[in-house]
Amino acid sequence: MMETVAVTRDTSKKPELHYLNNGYSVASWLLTKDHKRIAMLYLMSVSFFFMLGGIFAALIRLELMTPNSDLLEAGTYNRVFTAHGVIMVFLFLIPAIPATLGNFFVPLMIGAKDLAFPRINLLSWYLYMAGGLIAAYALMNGGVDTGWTFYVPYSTTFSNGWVLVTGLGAFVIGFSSILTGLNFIVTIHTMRAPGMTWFRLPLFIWSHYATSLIMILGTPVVAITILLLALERVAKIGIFDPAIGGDPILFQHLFWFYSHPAVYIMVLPSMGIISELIANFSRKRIFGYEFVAFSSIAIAVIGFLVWGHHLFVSGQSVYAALVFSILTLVVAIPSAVKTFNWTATLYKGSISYDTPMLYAFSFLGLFLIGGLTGLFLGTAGMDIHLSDTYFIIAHFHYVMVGSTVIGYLGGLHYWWSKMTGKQYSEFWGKISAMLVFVGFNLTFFPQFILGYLGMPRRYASYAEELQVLNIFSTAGAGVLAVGMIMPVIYLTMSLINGKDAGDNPWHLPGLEWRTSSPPPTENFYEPPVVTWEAYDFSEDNGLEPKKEVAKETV
Amino acid sequence: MQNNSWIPLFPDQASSFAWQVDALYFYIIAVCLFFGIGVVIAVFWFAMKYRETEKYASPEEIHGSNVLEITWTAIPFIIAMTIFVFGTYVFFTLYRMPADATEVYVVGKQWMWKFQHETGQREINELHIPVNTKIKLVMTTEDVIHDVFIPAFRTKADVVPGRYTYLWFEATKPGKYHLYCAEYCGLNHSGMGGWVYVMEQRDYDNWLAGNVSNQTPVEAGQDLFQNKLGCASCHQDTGSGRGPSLKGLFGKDQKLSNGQTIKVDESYIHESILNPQAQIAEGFQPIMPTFKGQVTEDQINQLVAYIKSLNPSAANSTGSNSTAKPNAPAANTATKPPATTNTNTNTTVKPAANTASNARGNK
Amino acid sequence: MSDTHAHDYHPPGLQHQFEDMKQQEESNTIGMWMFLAQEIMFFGGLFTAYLIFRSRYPMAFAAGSNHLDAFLGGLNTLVLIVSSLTMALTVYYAQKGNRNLQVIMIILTMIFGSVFLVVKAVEYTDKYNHGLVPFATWNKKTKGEAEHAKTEEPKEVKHFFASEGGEKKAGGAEAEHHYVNTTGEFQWNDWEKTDELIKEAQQGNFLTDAEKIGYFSNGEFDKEKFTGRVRIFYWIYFAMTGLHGLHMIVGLGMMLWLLIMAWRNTYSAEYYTPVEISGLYWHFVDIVWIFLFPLLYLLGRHFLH
Amino acid sequence: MADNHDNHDEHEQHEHMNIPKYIGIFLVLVVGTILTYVTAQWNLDVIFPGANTLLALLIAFTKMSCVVLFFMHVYWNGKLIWLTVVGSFVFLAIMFAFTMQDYLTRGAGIFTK
Ligand code: HEA
Ligand code: HEA
Ligand code: HEC
Ligand code: CUA
Ligand SMILES: [Cu+2]
Repeated sequence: MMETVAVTRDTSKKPELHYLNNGYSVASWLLTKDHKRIAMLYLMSVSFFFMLGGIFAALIRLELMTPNSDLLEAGTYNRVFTAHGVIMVFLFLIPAIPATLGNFFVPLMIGAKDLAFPRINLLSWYLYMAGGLIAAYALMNGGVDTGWTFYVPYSTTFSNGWVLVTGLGAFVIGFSSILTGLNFIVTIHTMRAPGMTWFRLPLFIWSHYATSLIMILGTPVVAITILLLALERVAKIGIFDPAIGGDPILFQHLFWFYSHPAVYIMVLPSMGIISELIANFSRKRIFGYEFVAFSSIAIAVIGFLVWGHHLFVSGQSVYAALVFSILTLVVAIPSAVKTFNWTATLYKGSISYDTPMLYAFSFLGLFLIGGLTGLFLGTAGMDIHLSDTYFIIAHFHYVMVGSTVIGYLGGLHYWWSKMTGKQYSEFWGKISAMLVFVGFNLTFFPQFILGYLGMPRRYASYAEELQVLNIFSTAGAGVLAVGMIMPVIYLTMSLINGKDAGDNPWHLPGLEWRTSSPPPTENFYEPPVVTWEAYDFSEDNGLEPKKEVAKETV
Repeated sequence: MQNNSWIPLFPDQASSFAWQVDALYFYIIAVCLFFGIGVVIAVFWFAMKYRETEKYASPEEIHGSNVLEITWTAIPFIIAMTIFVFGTYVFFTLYRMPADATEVYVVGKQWMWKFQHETGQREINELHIPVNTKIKLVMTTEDVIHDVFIPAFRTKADVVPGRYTYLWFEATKPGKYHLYCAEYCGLNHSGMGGWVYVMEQRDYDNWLAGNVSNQTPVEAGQDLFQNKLGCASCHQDTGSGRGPSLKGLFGKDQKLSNGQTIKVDESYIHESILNPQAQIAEGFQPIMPTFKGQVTEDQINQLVAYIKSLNPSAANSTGSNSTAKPNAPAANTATKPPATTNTNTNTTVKPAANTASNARGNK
Repeated sequence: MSDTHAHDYHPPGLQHQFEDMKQQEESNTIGMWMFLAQEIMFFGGLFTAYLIFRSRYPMAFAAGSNHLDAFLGGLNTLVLIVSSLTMALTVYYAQKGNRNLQVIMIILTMIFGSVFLVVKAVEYTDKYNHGLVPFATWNKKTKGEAEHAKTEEPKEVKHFFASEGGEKKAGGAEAEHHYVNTTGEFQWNDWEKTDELIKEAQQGNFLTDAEKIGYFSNGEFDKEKFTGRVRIFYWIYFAMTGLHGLHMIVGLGMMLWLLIMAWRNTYSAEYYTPVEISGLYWHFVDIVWIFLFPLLYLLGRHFLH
Repeated sequence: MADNHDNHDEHEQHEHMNIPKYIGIFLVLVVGTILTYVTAQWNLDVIFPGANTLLALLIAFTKMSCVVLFFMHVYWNGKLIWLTVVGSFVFLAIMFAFTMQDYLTRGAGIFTK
C-alpha cells in the first residue's frame, strides 16, 4: 500500500455537470436510470409515507390519552393502527434505507458507475409507488382493520374487502424490494472498482449485501402468502379456514418466515450506517472489521431460523417453540458482537460530536434496550406473559424507530452534503437529535411497564389504572414529533440557503468522499482504483495531506 | 388490578407460578443491566476521554483482537443459554397441563368469553374459580383467533378455531383480576374481556349454589348487559356496534326486516333474547346469538328492566319490575337446570366496583 | 444518461454502467441466478402448503391425485424435457454462432412449450367438466341426467382413470349421474374408489389424526367433509400448475424475443448472454415441473391396485 | 473489475458439452420420467410408509441435478453460482423442516391432555 493513487478530481476546476443539474425536465427525473436520481425519488416518496404513518401514530397516541375510546371509535382506531403499521413497515421502513441511501451510496462506495441494472432499479421505484399508492388508497379509503399482520381467519372471513387491495399493494411492493436486493447483490459482486476487495468494502456494503440476501430469499414467501390469502378470500378454498380443513397457523408460519427476517431487512442497513458513522467520526478503522462484516451475514442467515418466536402462544407445538426459542437467543449473539465492536472502536479514537455522531450514540443506547428486550421475548417462558402486550410494542419501536429510523436519520445527515452539495444547520441538527432521543424514550419506555402490567396491544380502550403511564407516552410522542418535524424543515431549508458543503467536509477516506458533491452522473471523473483499507485514516490513504485540508477549511 | 399506587409498576401476583415468571423477568433484567450498563459506561467514558482534540486527526490504528472477539461472543452465548434453560423451565411449568385439574370449557366468540364449569354453570365474560385449586381451561372459538390473557396469573394462550388449546393455573389469592382477549379479533377486541373472580372455597360453593342478589333489578340488568353477557359488545349506545342501539327503544314501534312493525314491549325483548332470529330489526343482520340456556328467567327480567330504564318515559309508564309473560319459558327451564349463571358473587361485585369495567365496555 | 460519457471503445450491446462485456455478462448471469433463487422461494411457499396438507390428509390427496390424468402429466413431462433439450441446444448453437440452427431450436422450444400449454388446457377443461375446479361456481353447470349423458359422457370415460385401462370403465354408467352439477360447485364423485381407500386405511390404521376428524362426523364417514379435503388437493393443484403455467407463458414471451434477436443474427461466440440466461429460466421452469409431476399426479397411484 | 476468483470464465463452458452429451443427458431424463411413472404404480409403501414418495423424489432430484449441472452449466460455473443453487435449496429446506417440526410434534408427548 505504498503507492498513493489520486482519485480525487482536479479541484481547481468546478464541475459543470453533476447528477442534479444534468437535466431539469420532469422526464429527466421520471425516466432516469441514474441510481442517484432514483434514490432521490425514493427519498421523497419514502418521506411522504413516513409522514403519513406519523400522522396515524399521532392519532393512536391521542386516542390512548384516555382509557375510553372517545376520540376514535373502536372501528376507526383499528383502522388507524393498521394503517400506521402497514405504512410504516411496508411503505416506509423496509425501503427506507436500502432504496434511498443504499441506492445512492452502494455504487459510489464501491467505485461503480451505477447499479448493475439501472432499468430494473427504475422499475422497482415504479412498482413501489404503484403498490404504495394502492395500499395507501385502500387503507385510507375503505380502511383495513386487521392489523399489519393480516392474521387469518379474521382477515379472510370477517374483515372487509379492502384487505384484498392492501394485500395487492404489499404484493407489488414485495417485488420492488426483491428487485432492489437483486440489483445490490449483483452490483456488489461484479462492479467493485479495481482494488476494492471484499475486505476493503465499507461495512455499509456488507450490511446491504446481507439485507439483499433476505430480500431475495424471504420476500417471495410473503408474496405467495398474500396470494394465498387473496385466493382464500375470493374463493373460500380451505387454505387457512379450519372450518373447511385449512389451518390458520400455516398463515402465521408463512407470514413470519418472511416477516421476522424482514425486521433484519430493516435493522441491518441501519447497522451498516452506524458502522460508518462510528468509524468515521472517531476516525478509526472499525474494531474487528471481519467480525462486524460476518455478523451481518450471520444475522441474515440465522434470522431465517427463528420466526416461530412470534408463535409462542399461538398453539404451535411446544417443542417447536423451544427450538425457536433457543435459536432466537442465538441470533442475538451476532448483534452483541456488533455492539461490542462499535464500542471498542471508540477506544483511542478522535471522536467528534457532529449531528450524525449524536444519532450514532442514540442508536447505541436505543438498540441496546430494544435488542435486550428482545431477549425477554425470545425466552419462551417469558414471552407467554408478554406476547401481544405493550411490551412488544415498546420492544419493536425501540428497534424500528430507536434503531432503524435513528440510523436512517444519522445516515441522511451524514451524507446530506454529498447528496445535495449543501450543509444543513449543525445547530438545529443537534437540537433535533436530542429531542428525538428524549422524546423517544419518554414515549416508549413507559410501554414496557404497561406491557408487564398486562395492557394488551391493539386496544382502543384500556383499564383506568393504566392511564398515567399512557399519558407519559403520549406526551413523549409530542416531543418526538417535534424532533422529527425539525429535520424536515431545516434539511429543506438547507437546499434553499445552505452553504456549499465542499466535497469532503470531514476529510474522510471512503470512495464516496473522493468525488464531488453532488457527484457527477457517472459518479467519478476517473475510474477509481482502490489501494487502501476501509476507514484508513493514515497519511497514505490517497487523500490530500490532512494539514492542507485543515488549513483550507479553517 | 388491585394496585393502588399512583403509577402502577407491577401487576398482582396471584397464581402459583407467577413468582417464577417474575423471577425469570428479574433475572433477564439483571443480565440486561449487566451488559447494558457495561456498554453505556464504556461508550460514555470513551466518548469523553477520546473526544476530538485535533481536527482530522489520524489516531492510532487498532485492527481488533481475536481474544476479545471470542470472549464477547462466548460470554453472551453462555448467558443466553442460561436464560434459555430458565425460560424453558418456566415454559414447561406454564404450558404443561396438570392431570388433576378441574376443567372449565371456554369458547371465544366475537367479542365475548363463554365459560362452562364442569358442574354445568355457564357464565359470560366472568370466570369464578376457587382459590388454591388447579384449573385447566379447555378452549376453542366459534369464529376467529382470540387469546385468553390473565396478567395477574402471568399466563395466556391463543384460542384457535377448529381445535382445542389449553391453559392452566392455580390461583393463590382471592380477588378480582382482569381477563383480556390478547389476540386481535376485530371491532370490539378491546372490549372482549371481563374479570376472573378468585374466591375462597366456601364463597365459591355459595356461588355455585346460587345466591340472592343485593342489586336492584336495573343494576343487575346493567351488569348483565355490560359485563356478564356481553350484550354491550354489539349493542352500543352510539349505534356503531353490530346490533341496534337499545337506547330509547322501549315503547317504540320497531320496524322489522319483513316489513312489519311491532311495538317493543317486554315480550318482544324476551323473544329477542331467547329467539333473536324470529324478529329481525330492520337494517341489521340476523347475527344475534340466542341466549337460550344461558340466562335464567330472572335474568331476562333484569335485562328487561335495564332496557326499559334506557327510555325514562317508558319506564315510568310501566312502573315497577316487570313480570312479562314469557312465551315459551317452560321448555327452557326444563332442558337446562335453573341453577345456571347467577347474578351475584358475594365477594367483590358491588355496583361501585363495576365502574372500572363498565368504562371499558362502554363508551 | 448514457450519452454523457465519452468512451468510444464500447462494443455494441455494452451498457454504460459496465466496464466491459465480461462484467456485463457476469452481472446478467448472476442476476438471473438471483432471480431464480427468488423463484425457488416463491414456489417454495406453495410446496410448504402442499407438504402440510398432504401430511394431514394423505387419503384425500391420494384420491384427488388418482383423478388426475397421469398419462397426460407424463406426456407433458416428456414434452418439457424435450423442450429443455432444444433450449440447451439453442445456447449451444448460439455459442457456436450458428444462426440457422439457433433459430430452429428456438422455434422447436416454443413449439414444445406450446404443446405443454395445450395439454394443460385440455386437462383444465377436463377438470372443469368434472366439477373439480376448487372455485365455487367456476365449474361447468350441467342440468339434468338426460341432457348430460348425451353431451358429455363418452369423452369423460376415456379420461377417467385413463392410466389403468378398461378396468374402471364399468363405472361409466354410474358416472353418468355423477356429473350433474347445477350450480357449478366443486364436486367429488368417485366414492367407490374412495370408500375402498378409506376402508384400507382404517384397517391398516393409516389415518392421521387430522383425517379422523377431517373425514368423519360422529364416527360416520362424512362425504361432504371428505369432498372438502379433496378440494384442498385441487386448489393446490390449480395454484401450483397455474403458477407454473404462468411461468411457461412468460418463458414463451422470452423465446419470442430471443427468436427475433437470433433471426437478426445478434448472438455470437462473443455475445450470447441473453440466450444463456433465458435458457436458465426455461430450465428452471422445467425443473419445477419435474417435481410437480410426481407430487401431484403420481402420489396415490399405488393405492389403485 | 474487481477480483475474479469467485467467478469462472464463462466463455469456456461450451468446450465441455457437445451434442452427444446433451442427447445423453436428455435420455437420462426420459428414462427418469418413465421410471417415476412405473415405480409409482408399485406399492412400495409395504417396505416402509412413504417409500413411494421417497423414491419419486429421489428420481426427481436426480433429474433436477442433471438439468442444473449440465443443461444449466452449473457444473462448470464458479463458486458463487454453486453457492446460490445450494443455498436456495438450503433455505427451502429450512422452510420445510421448521414448519413441519411444528406440525409433527403438536400435541405430542407430555403435553397432550
Ligand atoms: C428492526 C426490527 C427488529 C429487530 C432488530 C428485532 C430484534 C429482535 N427481536 Fe423483535 N420484533 C420486531 C422487530 C424487531 N425485532 C417487531 C416489529 C415485532 C412485533 C411484530 C408484531 O407482532 O406486530 C417483534 C417481536 C418480537 C418477538 C415476538 C414477541 C411476541 O409477539 O410474542 C420476539 C420473540 O422472540 C422478538 C425477539 C427479538 C430478538 C431476540 C431480537 C434480536 O435480534 C436482538 C439482538 C440484540 C441484542 C441482544 C442487543 C445487543 C447485545 C448485547 C448488548 C449483548 C448481550 C446479549 C446477550 C446476553 C445475548 N421480537
Ligand atoms: C417503522 C415503523 C414504525 C414507526 C416509525 C412507528 C412510529 C411510531 N409509533 Fe408505531 N407501530 C408500528 C411501526 C412503527 N411505528 C407497527 C408495525 C405497529 C403495529 C401495528 C399493528 O398492531 O398492526 C405500531 C403500533 C403502534 C402503537 C400500538 C397501537 C396498538 O397496538 O393499539 C403505538 C401506540 O403508542 C404506536 C406509536 C408510535 C409512535 C408514537 C411513533 C412515533 O415514533 C412517530 C413519530 C413520527 C412522526 C410524528 C412523523 C413526523 C411528523 C410529521 C409527519 C408531522 C405530523 C405529525 C403531527 C402533527 C404529530 N405505534
Ligand atoms: C353478536 C351480537 C349481539 C349480541 C351479543 C347481542 N345482540 Fe341483541 N341484537 C343483535 C343484532 C344484530 C340485532 C338486530 C337483529 C335482530 O333483531 O335479531 C339485535 C337485536 C336485539 C333486540 C331487538 C332490538 C330492536 O331494535 O328490535 C334486543 C331487545 C336485543 N338485541 C337485546 C339483546 C340483549 C339483552 C343481549 C344480551 C343478553 C343481546 N341483545 C346480545 C346483536 C347482538
Ligand atoms: Cu377476541 Cu380479541
Ligand atoms: Cu421476530
